[in-house]
Amino acid sequence: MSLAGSMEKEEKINGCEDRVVLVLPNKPEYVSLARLAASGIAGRMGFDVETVEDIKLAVAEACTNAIKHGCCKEDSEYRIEFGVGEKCLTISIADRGCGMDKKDLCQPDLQNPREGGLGLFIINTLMDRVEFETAPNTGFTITMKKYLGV
Amino acid sequence: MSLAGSMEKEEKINGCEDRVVLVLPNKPEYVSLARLAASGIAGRMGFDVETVEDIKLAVAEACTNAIKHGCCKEDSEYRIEFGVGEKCLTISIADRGCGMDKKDLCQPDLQNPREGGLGLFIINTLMDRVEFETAPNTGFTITMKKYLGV
Amino acid sequence: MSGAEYCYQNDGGRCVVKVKGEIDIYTAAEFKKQINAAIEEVTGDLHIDCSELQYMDSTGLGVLIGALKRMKEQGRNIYLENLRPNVRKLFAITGLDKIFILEV
Amino acid sequence: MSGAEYCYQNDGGRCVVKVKGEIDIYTAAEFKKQINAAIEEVTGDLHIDCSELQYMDSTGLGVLIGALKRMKEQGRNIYLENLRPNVRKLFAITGLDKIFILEV
Ligand SMILES: Nc1ncnc2c1ncn2[C@@H]1O[C@H](COP(=O)(O)OP(=O)(O)O)[C@@H](O)[C@H]1O
Ligand SMILES: Nc1ncnc2c1ncn2[C@@H]1O[C@H](COP(=O)(O)OP(=O)(O)O)[C@@H](O)[C@H]1O
Repeated sequence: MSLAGSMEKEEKINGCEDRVVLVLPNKPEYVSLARLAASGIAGRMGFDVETVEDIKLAVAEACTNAIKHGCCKEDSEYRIEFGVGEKCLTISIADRGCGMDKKDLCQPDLQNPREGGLGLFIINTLMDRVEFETAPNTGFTITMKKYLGV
Repeated sequence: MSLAGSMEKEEKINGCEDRVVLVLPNKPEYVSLARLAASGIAGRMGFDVETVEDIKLAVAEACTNAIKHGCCKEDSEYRIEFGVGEKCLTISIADRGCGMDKKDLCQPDLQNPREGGLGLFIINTLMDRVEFETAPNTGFTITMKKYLGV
Repeated sequence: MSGAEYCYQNDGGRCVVKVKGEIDIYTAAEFKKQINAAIEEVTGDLHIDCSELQYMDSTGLGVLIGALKRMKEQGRNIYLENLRPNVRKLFAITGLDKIFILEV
Repeated sequence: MSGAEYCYQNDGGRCVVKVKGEIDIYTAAEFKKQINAAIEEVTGDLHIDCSELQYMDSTGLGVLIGALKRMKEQGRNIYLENLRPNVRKLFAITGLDKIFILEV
């Protein structure tokens, strides 16, 4: 019962929301499961088709980062938490990877596109609120919100 | 970081398998997410369409039981763990509900069908191996396996 | 996420309920309501068209078993039509294909 | 779970690669291989038919940006055709609709 037991130690993001947690191996082939869950949850909440696509994309970008940058330990996992409120979907994606120094983050230069550097920009553009918590060697947690009917 | 941290305390079912964990609220509307995840994982592993349907059904039956019988506490959750091996999918579904006394379990009488009592029978029929761990007031954990290409 | 739709037809006394979608613990209560309404609406047998029923589990079987009991008490019957392979298999493994009349 | 398929056509020098399915971190490596193979196969421009591309994210954009750089160095270009609304939106929000030629 140790696995189930550990659920009790965790606190919910918000007491009056339903919570869905998905823990995935840090392997590319599982990111589509995160998209499936995101579209299942967002669709049921009543987001329109275009917004469901936006949410799927934002989730996939954050998962991609967790895998690309959060892979210090082999055989590691990352965690997606969906907080399903009446008017708001909160999604938080946490890895235990290298983390980063927030001041190293630079805006993408769209005049001179590189092959990377678009993920966080896309998330920021599509979601209503985005925050992240990170420091070198402590992992990275990004929390994004989308409001219904805004 | 407490949520991500708690992952470390958990042990995997089996070291060489990939692990996917899904924690769901004990509410009927989320059972379809468990089916989505099950079919995504089983399909990717290479199970044929009929077997994917069998696995979805077995997972849904166990989730239904977790919700119907594992609901002592309001606002509770249950946990689905998928162990993805090369030749075997192991799925374990655990709640922290009332549990039961194993000796109270009776076989369904198919000559005289009741409106309930078929869930465990269906799981046993469709999956290759099924075990459960339970006792009154400690919850219920059912673990089922399906082998690829048997 | 899961959902089901119903469509009710009554041609010359032949009562057909068409079920689309998924019947699970979430949608079973509405399924029960719809089936019971159809049972009250007419006096003859009940036909359930399952051609677009993509998924059903024991929660749906429970509803059908309850409905069949009620119908049999009144000398009426339930016919299940056009089952998809996965739904047909559910009836086969539970032995309920011996209790219900499955057509096609 | 995610998957993509490719289909390569070369009519009278017009080279079209058709992409079906989903381009994400899992399928992007194969996408890169296919696009690079097409770039080497012919000398003219490259047309990518996206009518059945259901999903793409920044991993696919990265592949396309790399390919476009290579092509431009050789005076060649990439045309993206028949984008679905969600994929078109990805180009619009990143400003890459100004860098790539999007048709229809
Ligand atoms: N999960 C993460 N862990 C550590 N660093 C991250 C994480 N996500 C993003 N970053 C940092 O933010 C930068 C920008 O990320 P992003 O915009 O997604 O572009 P890219 O991943 O292509 O570089 C990354 O290069 C990386 O330094
Ligand atoms: N998660 C669970 N927690 C407690 N008891 C359970 C659980 N799952 C099954 N049981 C017990 O096993 C019995 C048989 O379950 P099942 O075959 O699914 O039929 P039903 O749920 O319709 O009674 C239940 O009535 C219940 O007593």
